[in-house]
Amino acid sequence: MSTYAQKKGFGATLWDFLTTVDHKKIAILYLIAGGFFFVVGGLEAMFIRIQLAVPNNDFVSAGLYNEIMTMHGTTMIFLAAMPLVFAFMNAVMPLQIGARDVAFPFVNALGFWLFFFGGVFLNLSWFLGGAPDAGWTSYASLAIASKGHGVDFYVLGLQISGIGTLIGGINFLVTIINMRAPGMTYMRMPLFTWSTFVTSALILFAFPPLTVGLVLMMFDRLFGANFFEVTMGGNTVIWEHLFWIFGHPEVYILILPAFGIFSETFAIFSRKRLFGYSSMVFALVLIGFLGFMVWAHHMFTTGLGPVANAIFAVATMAIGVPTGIKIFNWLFTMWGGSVKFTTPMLYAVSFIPSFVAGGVTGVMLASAAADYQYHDTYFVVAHFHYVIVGGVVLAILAGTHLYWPKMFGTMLNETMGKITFTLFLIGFHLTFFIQHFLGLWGMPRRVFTYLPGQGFETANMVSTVGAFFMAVGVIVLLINIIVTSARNVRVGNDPWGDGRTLEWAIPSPPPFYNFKQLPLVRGLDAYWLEKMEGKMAMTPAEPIGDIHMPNASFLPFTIALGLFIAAFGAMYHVDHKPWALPVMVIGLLVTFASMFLRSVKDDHGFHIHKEDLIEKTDKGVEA
Amino acid sequence: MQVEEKFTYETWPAHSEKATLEAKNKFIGFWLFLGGETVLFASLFATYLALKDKVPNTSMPHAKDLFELPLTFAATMLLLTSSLTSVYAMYHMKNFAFRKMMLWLGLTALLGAGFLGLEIYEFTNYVHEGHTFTSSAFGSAFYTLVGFHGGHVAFGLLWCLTLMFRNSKRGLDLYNAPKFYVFSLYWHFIDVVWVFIFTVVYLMGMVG
Amino acid sequence: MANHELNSGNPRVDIEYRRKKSKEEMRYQIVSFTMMLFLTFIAFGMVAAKGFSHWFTVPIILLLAVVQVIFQLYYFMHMNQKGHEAPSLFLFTGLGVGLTAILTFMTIVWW
Amino acid sequence: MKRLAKWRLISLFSILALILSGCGQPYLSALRPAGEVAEMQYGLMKLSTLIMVGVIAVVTVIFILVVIKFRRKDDSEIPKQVEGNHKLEILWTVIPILLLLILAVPTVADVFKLADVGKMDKKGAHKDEVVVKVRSNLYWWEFEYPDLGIVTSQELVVPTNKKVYFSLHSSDVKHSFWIPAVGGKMDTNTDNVNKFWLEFDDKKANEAGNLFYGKCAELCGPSHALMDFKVRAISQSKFDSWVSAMKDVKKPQQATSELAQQGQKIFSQSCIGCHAVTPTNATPEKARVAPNLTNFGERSRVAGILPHTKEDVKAWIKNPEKFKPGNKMTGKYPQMSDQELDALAEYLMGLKVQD
Ligand code: HEA
Ligand code: HEA
Ligand code: HEC
Ligand code: CUA
Ligand SMILES: [Cu+2]
Repeated sequence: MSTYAQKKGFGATLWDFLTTVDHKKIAILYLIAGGFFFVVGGLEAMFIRIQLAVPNNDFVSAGLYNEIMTMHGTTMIFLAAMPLVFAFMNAVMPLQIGARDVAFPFVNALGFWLFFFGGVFLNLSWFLGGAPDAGWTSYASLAIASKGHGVDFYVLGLQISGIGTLIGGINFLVTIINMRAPGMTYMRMPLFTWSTFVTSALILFAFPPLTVGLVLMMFDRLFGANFFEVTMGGNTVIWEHLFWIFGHPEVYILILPAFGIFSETFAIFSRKRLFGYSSMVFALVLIGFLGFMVWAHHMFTTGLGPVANAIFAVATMAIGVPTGIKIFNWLFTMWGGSVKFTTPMLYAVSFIPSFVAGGVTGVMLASAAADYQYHDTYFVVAHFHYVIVGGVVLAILAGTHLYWPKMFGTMLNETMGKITFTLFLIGFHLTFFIQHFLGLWGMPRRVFTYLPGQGFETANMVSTVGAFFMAVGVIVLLINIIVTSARNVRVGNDPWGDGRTLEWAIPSPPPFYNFKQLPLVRGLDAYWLEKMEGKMAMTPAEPIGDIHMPNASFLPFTIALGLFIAAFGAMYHVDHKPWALPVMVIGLLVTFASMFLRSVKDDHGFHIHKEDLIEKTDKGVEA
Repeated sequence: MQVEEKFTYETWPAHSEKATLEAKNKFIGFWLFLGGETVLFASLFATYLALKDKVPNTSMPHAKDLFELPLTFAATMLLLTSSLTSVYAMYHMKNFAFRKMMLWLGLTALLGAGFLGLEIYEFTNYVHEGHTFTSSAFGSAFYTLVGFHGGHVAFGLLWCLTLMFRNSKRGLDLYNAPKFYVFSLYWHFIDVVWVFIFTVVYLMGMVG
Repeated sequence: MANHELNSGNPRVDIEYRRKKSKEEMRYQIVSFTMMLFLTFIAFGMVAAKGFSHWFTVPIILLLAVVQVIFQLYYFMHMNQKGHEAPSLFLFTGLGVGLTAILTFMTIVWW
Repeated sequence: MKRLAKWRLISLFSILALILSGCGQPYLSALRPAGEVAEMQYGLMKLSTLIMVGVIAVVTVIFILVVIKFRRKDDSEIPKQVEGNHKLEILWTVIPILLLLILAVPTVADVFKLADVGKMDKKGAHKDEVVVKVRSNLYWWEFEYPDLGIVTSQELVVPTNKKVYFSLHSSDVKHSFWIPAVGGKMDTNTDNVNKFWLEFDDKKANEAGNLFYGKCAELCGPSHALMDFKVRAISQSKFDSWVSAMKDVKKPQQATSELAQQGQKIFSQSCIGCHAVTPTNATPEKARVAPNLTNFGERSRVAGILPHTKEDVKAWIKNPEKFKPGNKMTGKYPQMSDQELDALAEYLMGLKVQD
């Protein structure tokens, strides 16, 4: 009987997650999906490192290597790092501003499912004739020449998941603009919320160029257009520009939320308000702004001419300044603080030297004339893994430990956390530090092998060994997650004891309506202020009243599913498969019918009645 | 304020498009979306400008040889007027004059359909002259830019009709007022894009 | 034109006032429509006339387009009203990003 | 005493060797610059590294201080909540700006210097400038000397101690032309012709055995990793004699030995359709679909990667796919018997223009 109950429970839970529009559950969905893709991308990285461990290795073939390398980059950036970052934004940002949900819960769910189906579509390429093999940048001449459907998977998969990201970004922006609790002015917003804001703005402006680029490539590959066909008047440099107009802001889309997570971590575990809050905000905005002026630094060797190269070189260097401001502000947040080295704090602390090392090589790359040497070598690979792994991944790991109790109501084990940390950090430096030298010694990137006798052997071996350390670290983390979930020791509102912002003022995990009464925010670090005055809870800004909540819906799932189906049709239509066009039409019909349904069927949501809220408190079900 | 509440001419709020939180969200969200659309169309314009007149051989038509002033002018007038009619629709929404609003919306849709018709006619003409989507990079860029705009018009038409159909019996309330308003924003934005298309693509194309 | 509702206690007065305001606004909008028509005529006229040089015509018609779009944005789309701070911030940022892209495509994609 | 001196010498040399090996191979490493361009770029690298090490040092010092000094000792302590400090903030805004200016000025200067190819387009006789047209193809390189009217493949031959101007173009997908020890790369686009220059230092060339390694630095397909080429940097006089020797080959050289003659026969049946054995550039680019083999016997590699031995030539012809996946030669000619392979190898290895 109990098994029956459990089974039913599972089905119900599944349905709950398939139809949820609750930002906290969507956050969990993002975390699971992003985590899954991170392991996939990580496995691909391990294959890369194994293949390159020794010269002339034949662990994988040349063509397969290119597919693995391409999918590693694409998966990590689009399907692992971004969704994981989105997970924390969804989980934390609405709580931090004292909102009951995001502005468009339905759109939030739709964003997730679009990302998810896009990612699944992209990865199905492995089983359907081969993955994309033109690099994550998919430069046009090679991508157009690439045989099979690999690049089509790339184009369509990214298009679908890109739309999801875009609407997710808009949603966050509106949430922050419109739904802040009483007293939560812009300059009282926690930095993670600020970074969500700037990141979302970057998404809003960076994804349309990618969309256009992907559309052009789709038209070329699937519908006979000639944008990149030189003999027909086309121009491949257009792709390079469109990709990087998106691509450079994209790297800041990744790093700014990381900055946000670390800003919270430093303040919490130093028990000190963030040093130079306003300049931190200013620096965020400035980085976001400059991020749109520098894209051509990825194209220094394309032959844009000295004037363009000089302008973009100098503009790129300028980004070092606001980033430096942030680094020093973090250091001085800890200065004079009371620093406790919990697992999240260990990640935050080690992030500083790691990221600075990656950042300054970025500035070296920005020196255009010298970049003629660095470009497309392992020096660049070293640079971006230093900023991405040393910045973004460390932040994701920090965030996972920091917000786990808030998301799931139980703590991850600290000892195991520290083991993961140690292994990962050692592995990370071991893997990527030496790659700077490989690049300078003349090893190009994206090579499936190298010949013996050029002096690359030892360094590559070292790098591979390091990668294994990282893998073991990640495995320990997975074990940690399983073990602690099984134990499931519940925690209270503020499990770290030093929470400063609103999310720590409510139960872990929060009730589905978040705040029974919207809190009154009286300054920066609102919860900390109350605690310092000896209060254990926020002062409410409103009397208890009915709470309006949105209804769950299955339509986000079907809208995304429709596009997923249509993409197959579009892709196989080039092979003159008779079923291709019908499939495409059916897919689009599913999407449009769902959208139509959504717009004609009124959805006013429901109300939680004030009596129920009061009753719950009395019974002590929720604090 | 309850969304389903029935209103009268007297009680109808001044800014019905922003009267509820949902409406405010929709309002801001849609404007942000338009910000993104601006970048989208700018990228398409940029591509078009880079590929303008890029044809594989000189015998193929260039912008100069293709475009015709009268047709473009007629299309422009239709779309411009439809912008005005949607302004009228919003004017009547403000005054809680539902029937009149529907009338003007219908007119807007009609003008939009006229525009689309002209565009399709124009495209078939070009195809006969050998300027097709696949004939050259210029062709691809032209049809993509103008076609994206046309696609927006078509989507707008569907949207408008769905709105009218869904709300025909219901009358105005705070649930659908923001929807109408946001549609009108969209429609104006389409016109904004068209202003640049007729200037940059057609007029500048004809000047050479 | 304010975001808040007037509250003089007498609903009829408010309504009267609002109607007047809307009428006024509608008048502005008709004026801007006329202006837009006029600008369009000039633009098409200049091209039809064929007499002007390329270097003269192009900047002028571009300018006309910009003015026309300002009419659309500020009158038809009400950006002149309050409550449009976020919209204009994001619209203009988008425009900035877009124009940079167009500028580069016209300069450094030259071959 | 003498022993000690010897030891000193040895340890000195071994340290030197260690440092140098930390700089990579002389024929390949960007850290062993062998020409004006690489020298300039190396200078920028050193300058920027210096600045960056400084930055890292400052951060590290503050970092260590913080981490050691401000550990939590007492769980009840509540530190003072500091808002910020304007003086400090100005300090760490202005100093980075200055540091970046120091880097930006030489960067911009060098960018313009490296882009100066004005001399290349000079009309009339190019007596002084060597101009090379580089054409990249899926996994092989072609080098044309337009002023000299000759074409060669896989191994670029250049005179030392003078500027060599390159114009770069690709005939299929994008590649990138890179000789790490001599200077940074430039892409070979499909859309346009890129131009830049390099200079090969005589002394450094000697140290590197007069043979620099070149690489394709843009992902171009499965065998991107194997799209290597070599650069023979020789003195002007040697270069001149190479040029005249090449120019002397007006029609295919006749094989001498019997085996080689046999090979030549097979070659002219199965291979000549793609491979030219005369160096003229009269044939249009489109028809030049395979490496020119005029001086194949004098190369240092087969297909850019294999050792230059008869065995390897045979192995290559027998199954090129095994060595360069996706190359454009596979399957374009009939299977060869071992005897035919012998003959072909004999013939090909005899294709020399100089003795
Ligand atoms: C999270 C991702 C991330 C981040 C944050 C950055 C940050 C930076 N990146 Fe990086 N970059 C990538 C991800 C990222 N990058 C990726 C993925 C690629 C490769 C793409 C591909 O080709 O596949 C790439 C490639 C790349 C290139 C192109 C290289 C090439 O292909 O030839 C360049 C060139 O300018 C560059 C520059 C920079 C700069 C200047 C910064 C700056 O923002 C760094 C600023 C930080 C600091 C400078 C450190 C802290 C500052 C101080 C302590 C103050 C004092 C400092 C100074 C005075 C210098 N990056
Ligand atoms: C978010 C971005 C991101 C992240 C996190 C990483 C992480 C890693 N990357 Fe990645 N990388 C890129 C983005 C990223 N990379 C991009 C954009 C490229 C360029 C692609 C291109 O050129 O187009 C690239 C390219 C790239 C290369 C160069 C390939 C080439 O040029 O040929 C290499 C080589 O060493 C590499 C290695 C690694 C390693 C070792 C990690 C490690 O940090 C990974 C650590 C994670 C794990 C090891 C998890 C594994 C987990 C397990 C193994 C658990 C086992 C599973 C179970 C028990 C169920 N990466
Ligand atoms: C399609 C035309 C084609 C035919 C026919 C062809 N080859 Fe090739 N050959 C190529 C190409 C292309 C390459 C360059 C391969 C690469 O490096 O990726 C090549 C490379 C070579 C090389 C190495 C060249 C170098 O400079 O190192 C040799 C040797 C060679 N071919 C010999 C032969 C012989 C012998 C035959 C006839 C039996 C032959 N080829 C037939 C296209 C062809
Ligand atoms: Cu050619 Cu890589
Ligand atoms: Cu960048």
